[in-house]
Amino acid sequence: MEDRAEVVFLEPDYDVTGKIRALSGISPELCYQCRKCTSGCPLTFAMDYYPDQIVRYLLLGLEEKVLSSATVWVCSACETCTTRCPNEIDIAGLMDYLKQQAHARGLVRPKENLSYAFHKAFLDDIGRRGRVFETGLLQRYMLSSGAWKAKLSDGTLWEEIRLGLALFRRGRLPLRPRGIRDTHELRRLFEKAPVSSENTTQSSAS
Amino acid sequence: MTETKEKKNKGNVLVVGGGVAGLNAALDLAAQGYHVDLVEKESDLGGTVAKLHRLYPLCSCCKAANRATLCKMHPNIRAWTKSSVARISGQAGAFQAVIAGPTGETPIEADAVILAMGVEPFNPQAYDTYAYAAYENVISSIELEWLQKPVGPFQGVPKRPSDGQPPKKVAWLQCVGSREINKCDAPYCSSVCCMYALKEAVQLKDALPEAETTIFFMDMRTHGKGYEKYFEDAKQKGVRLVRSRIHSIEKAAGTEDLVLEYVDENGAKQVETFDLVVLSVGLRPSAELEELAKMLGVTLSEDHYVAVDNFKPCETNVAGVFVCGGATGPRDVHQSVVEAGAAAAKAAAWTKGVSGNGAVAEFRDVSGEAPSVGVVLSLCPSKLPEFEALIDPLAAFVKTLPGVTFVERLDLLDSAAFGRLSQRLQAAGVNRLVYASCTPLMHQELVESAMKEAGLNPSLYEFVDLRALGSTPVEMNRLQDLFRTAVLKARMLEPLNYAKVPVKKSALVIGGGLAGMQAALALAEMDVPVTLVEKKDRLGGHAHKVRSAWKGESVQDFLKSTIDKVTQHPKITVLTSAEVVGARGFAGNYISTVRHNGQKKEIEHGVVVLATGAHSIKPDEYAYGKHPEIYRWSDFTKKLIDDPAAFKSAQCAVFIQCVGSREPQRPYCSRLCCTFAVRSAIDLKTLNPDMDVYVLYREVRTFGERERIYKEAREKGVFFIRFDLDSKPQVSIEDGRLKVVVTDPILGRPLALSPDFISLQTAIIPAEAADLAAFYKVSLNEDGFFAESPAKMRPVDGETEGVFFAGLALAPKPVEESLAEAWAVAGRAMRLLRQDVMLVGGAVAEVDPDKCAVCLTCVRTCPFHIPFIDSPQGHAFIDPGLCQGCGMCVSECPGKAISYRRLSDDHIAVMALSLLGSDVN
Amino acid sequence: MSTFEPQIIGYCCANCASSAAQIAEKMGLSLPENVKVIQLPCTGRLDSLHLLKALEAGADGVYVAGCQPDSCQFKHGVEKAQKKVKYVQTLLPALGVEPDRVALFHMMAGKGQQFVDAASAMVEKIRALGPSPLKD
Amino acid sequence: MPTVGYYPGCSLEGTARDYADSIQGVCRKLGIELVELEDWSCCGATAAHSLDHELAIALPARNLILAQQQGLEDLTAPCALCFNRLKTAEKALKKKASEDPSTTPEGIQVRVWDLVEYFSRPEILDKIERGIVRPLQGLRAVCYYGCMVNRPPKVTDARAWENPTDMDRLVQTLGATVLDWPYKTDCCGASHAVARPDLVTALVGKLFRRALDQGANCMVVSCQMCHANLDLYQKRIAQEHQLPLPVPIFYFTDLIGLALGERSALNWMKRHMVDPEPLLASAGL
Ligand SMILES: Cc1cc2nc3c(=O)[nH]c(=O)nc-3n(C[C@H](O)[C@H](O)[C@H](O)COP(=O)(O)OP(=O)(O)OC[C@H]3O[C@@H](n4cnc5c(N)ncnc54)[C@H](O)[C@@H]3O)c2cc1C
Ligand SMILES: Cc1cc2nc3c(=O)[nH]c(=O)nc-3n(C[C@H](O)[C@H](O)[C@H](O)COP(=O)(O)OP(=O)(O)OC[C@H]3O[C@@H](n4cnc5c(N)ncnc54)[C@H](O)[C@@H]3O)c2cc1C
Ligand code: SF4
Ligand code: SF4
Ligand code: SF4
Ligand code: SF4
Ligand code: SF4
Ligand code: SF4
Ligand code: SF4
Ligand code: SF4
Repeated sequence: MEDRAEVVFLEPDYDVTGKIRALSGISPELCYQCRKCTSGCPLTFAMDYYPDQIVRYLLLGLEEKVLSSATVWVCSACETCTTRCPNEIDIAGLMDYLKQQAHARGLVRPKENLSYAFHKAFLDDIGRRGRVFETGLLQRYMLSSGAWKAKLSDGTLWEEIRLGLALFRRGRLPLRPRGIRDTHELRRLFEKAPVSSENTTQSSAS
Repeated sequence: MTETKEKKNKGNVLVVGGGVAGLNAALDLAAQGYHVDLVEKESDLGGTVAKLHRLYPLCSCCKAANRATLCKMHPNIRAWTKSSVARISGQAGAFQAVIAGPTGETPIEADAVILAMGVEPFNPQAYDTYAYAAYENVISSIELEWLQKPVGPFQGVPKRPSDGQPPKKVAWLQCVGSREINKCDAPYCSSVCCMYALKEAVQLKDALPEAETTIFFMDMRTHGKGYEKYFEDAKQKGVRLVRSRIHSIEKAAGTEDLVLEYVDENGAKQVETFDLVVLSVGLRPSAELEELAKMLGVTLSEDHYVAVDNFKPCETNVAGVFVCGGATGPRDVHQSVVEAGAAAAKAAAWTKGVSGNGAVAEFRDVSGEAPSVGVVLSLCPSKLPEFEALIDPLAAFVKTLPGVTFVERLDLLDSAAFGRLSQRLQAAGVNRLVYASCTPLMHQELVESAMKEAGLNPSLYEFVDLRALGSTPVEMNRLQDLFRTAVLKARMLEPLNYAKVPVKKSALVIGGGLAGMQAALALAEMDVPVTLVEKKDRLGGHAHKVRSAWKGESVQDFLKSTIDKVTQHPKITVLTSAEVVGARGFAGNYISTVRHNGQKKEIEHGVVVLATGAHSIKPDEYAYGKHPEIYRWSDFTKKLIDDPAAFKSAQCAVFIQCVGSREPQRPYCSRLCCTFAVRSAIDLKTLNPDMDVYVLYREVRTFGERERIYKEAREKGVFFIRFDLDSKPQVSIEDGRLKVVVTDPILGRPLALSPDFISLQTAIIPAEAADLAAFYKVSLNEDGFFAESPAKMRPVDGETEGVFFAGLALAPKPVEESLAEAWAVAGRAMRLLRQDVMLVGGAVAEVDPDKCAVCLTCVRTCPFHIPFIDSPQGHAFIDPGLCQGCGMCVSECPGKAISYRRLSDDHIAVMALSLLGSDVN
Repeated sequence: MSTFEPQIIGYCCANCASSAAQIAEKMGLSLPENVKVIQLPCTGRLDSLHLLKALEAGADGVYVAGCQPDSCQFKHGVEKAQKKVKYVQTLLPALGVEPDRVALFHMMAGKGQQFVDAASAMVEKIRALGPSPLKD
Repeated sequence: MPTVGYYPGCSLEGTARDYADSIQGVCRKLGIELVELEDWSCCGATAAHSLDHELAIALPARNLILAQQQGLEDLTAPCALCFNRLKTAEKALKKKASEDPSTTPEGIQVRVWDLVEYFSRPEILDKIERGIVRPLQGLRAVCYYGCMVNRPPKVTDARAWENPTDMDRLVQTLGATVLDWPYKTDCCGASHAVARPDLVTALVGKLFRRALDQGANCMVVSCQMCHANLDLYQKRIAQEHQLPLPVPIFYFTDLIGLALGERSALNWMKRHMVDPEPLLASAGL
């Protein structure tokens, strides 16, 4: 972790919060540091910055810093913080926003970030047929992320294969995917929302 | 029952709501001779305060109960309980209302209406997060107050609901139902809950010294007079404070204990178990306010309280309809009582034409008569039924006592009882009264007025305290002793002298700031001639350096129009560059010496208003004075007033809070600097949205509805950074540029700012006023502000009658509160000024000049500095108009030169003998 | 000895102690029968003489009930009373009287129980001491 | 016979077929006709809202519009995340309609139901109660709702979002003993199931510990992701957290089926990783 005693000469960039508001409709600047979000977050044990610190950094315009943090990917989107924030700040939404930004700006790589790899594989899978085919998804994820190597070395791969077999025996791993009929429309949806360019986040689809 | 008090041909005011605000407004009006209809929806008067254990900062709940009784019995007040205003129409001077109560509907008329419908505690039931409905040991603060009450379920020692055991570890969660916009919450701060949580914690420790108490809070908002000290004392007493807003409550496995999880100030996650959790619930307006407001056409604020213009406190948008207390927004008792006074004064000013309480009854001269004692047994319905059995034998016994002419029982079932008493006294021709009751203090005023009406000197009265007596037959012995002694004492009573002094119906106001000017105008409006003395060469005081009230209203425009009104008012004489250099006299009769234009002149007046104001300190920290762009807030504001675009081009602004306030040498909060900084930050951001504005604070105290502008400031991008006393921001100057380094507690790292200018919110200190305090026999507190009367619930009264305070001279406060106090002062003063004659004397100390050895003991002893050595006569003198009758000097005087005829040493000795069974006839 | 019922005089102030009495009344509490109260405008009115006179008149014990030192309507009345109680306590041994027969209690306005407890404590103490030696 | 729209979600075609069977079986038994939304597509799940804001709305919105077109008034969603995403889209469409009436002039009228909420409708609850042939005595259950069904209440319209009670009431009606516990809506880390199992085991371990402390002998869920997290990795969790597992994990529909005497119920449950048989046997069920 970086040296926290270092004096940051503040050049706050209020454009950052402005942009967040414009893109996601979220107003992090309302935060008054009550720390409810952090106190109630179930995943702080695995975070490098707490949710309230993420908000604080964003207010200071230090977006780069949080874009590269582990926190945004550790966040499980459980919405506890969003539900409880007295200022109605959608903190989970901010985490999403940051993930989207990291993705759009190409700041994350599947091989370094398993969560990212999984989300990416998942989205690709939807793009294929409109529905997710879990059996195929898992395989592709393992391969694209290289997770199988790690799992091989720590022995969990076998555990997972055993699990897969068990599910299969219980009729829970179908071998053929199903899809939707209207793939044309599906393509349109995915094209309207280009996945990997900077302008992902033009005014919201809502 | 209430019908017996017919409204007389006086001004009529309808007061809706019988909490402290309504009670005080009603009593103030009644004392001025107005007729009041007081409507209360509950079965008893008292409102929220009646449900509380004690009150911060100094307890005064007993006085609230006292006021309820007074209202019920006051001849000018009709109290309608279990009632509501079913319909109301008309306009100022002619409102027609229909009161719906248990006996049906009654139409009434009113010249003015005061809304005092108060507050309701937020009900956390609907608020899933705090598991209030789910867990037994999660209770609301108002429930805790009840558990703490000595008359409550556990004789004042709280027990936890689940198992009836005294709690060992108690947590308070602040801001429940306040300062939230997410779910069934309020965007405002409820203003009272920080203080009451401290109070409850201290009280809990008092009852259960072993208990641990922890308050989880965001900003500790102890912004009132003496509150910061209360906060510090609470910490000293072991109340623990944790800055963290708790998100939810969880039950520990297998017990009814409760688990709280939070991040502490070092960022570490903590899990702690408590056995009782108290939700510091916020305030909500009365549920019926909206409907009544609609009937009257009264506008409500965004937060559903009555909307009030900051320059016209206590007025609604409808002429003749006034508002006070919790109906105006979240307020504590202090502020509610100030506003009650102000609303009463405004209603009175509106409803002119009440004639003075002219005649003072002549007392019959009883000196030649043999003592003839009437004994009245006044029994309230609350006495145990067994007590009844004692009454007849007791009455028979009392009849046999020497000197007793009649014995009568008075059942206080209705408020006309005291009227009957006076007739009875007159008819029986008695010349002494013994009055026995279990609420002697509350009845005293009423008994005395009944005696006056019967032409009897009220000092010829002795009471028997029936409180806390048993009701078994054995009790008879003690009762006999008590009554024998009281009759004996009554026979010994000599009528005390009451001098009748005509009241000088004029006022002196010292200090020509907004508070002083407003007080002068209010009094002048009620036809009282006023002399306004201002030390400086112009009126206006500090307001010349105030830009706006918190919502942004321009103070300069208001100031200008106020100065115009004051200088043009025919009843007001303004003396600028003038000073009061001496004063003598007492309430109703002062003669003050004013030096004006090098000449001294004497001014006679009935009351005096001290509104000498305050100013901000010059700090010796934060590089003040070392750079032209480091301002005190007043100078910063002045510059903006003179040139609204002065700071437009600045890139970065820094506000530093609590400069010199809340420090060991000045342990109070200056109350308005937080609001000021937030307001100014918004104004700067509006002026130039690109400016970076930082507020470095210790606690953001935007109490009440001011929380809205705190939110607005954040919305606009104002950046707030908290610091502690031991980690103050560092201000330095590098190459002519300002630099501020401060550690952000959330990120745990220092940040460097380079502002174009800095505004220091420096402590507000009072104008030097020791001489005035001495002239008018009042005192200053440790911080140099005037001390209000220790007789509680009199926030603008001096401890000496006839002296009043308003504005900054009492404590730091914003314009609207200063104005409200000025009006309250006018109302309180009118109680006195509407009388033609005052009775002076009675239960006071008197010096026997022959015995006085001029030892000065009394001068040193008197808590109010009343005795002085009258040099030409060479002995101590005690002004009967000023003496409060505590009797302290009497007992201290080594030469026994001071007597106290109401309760002389002989009286005491004889009473002791008689109470112990000796026959001393 | 077993039939000894002490006679006690209580001097109570008209402010805090009186408020406490009011609450005691509301709570339905009662003072022990052998306590009789004389109300003073403020305990500052108390003179050492009053304490002595009461003992002389046959009281077995005398006590004063005043305010908390910090919430006195007359600022320091109860402190003055405290001094007088201490002073009288120093005189009593010379008269052969136990100093404990004189005492002072601080009352809190809202505490009715306290008001009654103080009286009961006094009764118990005096009962243990027995009749006043000044009495016969 | 009540008819209700049904949005199964992808998992119910795959790893959560056991849940799909159980829902269908129970509905058949209760005479509820499930009308599967035709040509439904995936809600986008965490992946979409993590990576693509627009898609995260557009995918579920497509399904709502389909439902509207197919004339469905009510649409039930068993998967908590599907439910959440559909509700999010519903809110977004509403907002959009109010801002710009030209887009979806009539707005979306379809009401989206979480399955538990749907089964808690008085008439259905009543029907269940009357049909019970085998009260589930001997089961001491904690109900686990997970995070997505109730949070955030602004989106889900949940009345009780910290301490929901619908499932508790339902299971209690079936005759089981329902134990109160504070973790009903705590996160199990569903979105991390594949990529970060380390996080999941930490979160789930906490849930198990408390459930066991409370005296539970089984847990009841209403979402296949919760089920997977609780059911699949019990061995590993038992080791890591030193817990006396296994504990059977039921879908609430499993239990309804069981109590109503639906014969196929045992077959659905056999497909869970943790075999409920020993518990049921010991309870005489
Ligand atoms: C738990 C708690 C602790 C507190 N502790 C303190 C403290 O220690 N010190 C302090 O200064 N303040 C304290 N407060 C705040 C204090 O209670 C308020 O400041 C005060 O009660 C305001 O007085 P009020 O007369 O304006 O309103 P209230 O006391 O609320 O009285 C309003 C009255 O109007 C009546 N009413 C309402 N609507 C109608 C209607 N339509 N018709 C007729 N009558 C109506 C109500 O029944 C009530 O009697 C506390 C508040 C709470 C909740
Ligand atoms: C630094 C500062 C900033 C403030 N900012 C705001 C703000 O932003 N918003 C807001 O609402 N309120 C603000 N206030 C408060 C506001 O100014 C006051 O509430 C209001 O002006 C009323 O003041 P006053 O009349 O009580 O006292 P002052 O304005 O101080 O007037 C007292 C007057 O008495 C005179 N005087 C003093 N001693 C004597 C004497 N012995 N004889 C004769 N005359 C005497 C003084 O010369 C002065 O004219 C601020 C106050 C201060 C000190
Ligand atoms: S949504 Fe993310 S940040 Fe918020 S509480 Fe859940 S895990 Fe923590
Ligand atoms: S809960 Fe909201 S206001 Fe509180 S610290 Fe978190 S983001 Fe800020
Ligand atoms: S900050 Fe305001 S709302 Fe919160 S507890 Fe304190 S006084 Fe109440
Ligand atoms: S800045 Fe002023 S109002 Fe705010 S806490 Fe400090 S002294 Fe109080
Ligand atoms: S104490 Fe007594 S003797 Fe001393 S100055 Fe006062 S009156 Fe005179
Ligand atoms: S009786 Fe009290 S108030 Fe009066 S002069 Fe004496 S000490 Fe002062
Ligand atoms: S001064 Fe103290 S002791 Fe005396 S009456 Fe007042 S409060 Fe009681
Ligand atoms: S959330 Fe999961 S189960 Fe539901 S539709 Fe999407 S991918 Fe399928």
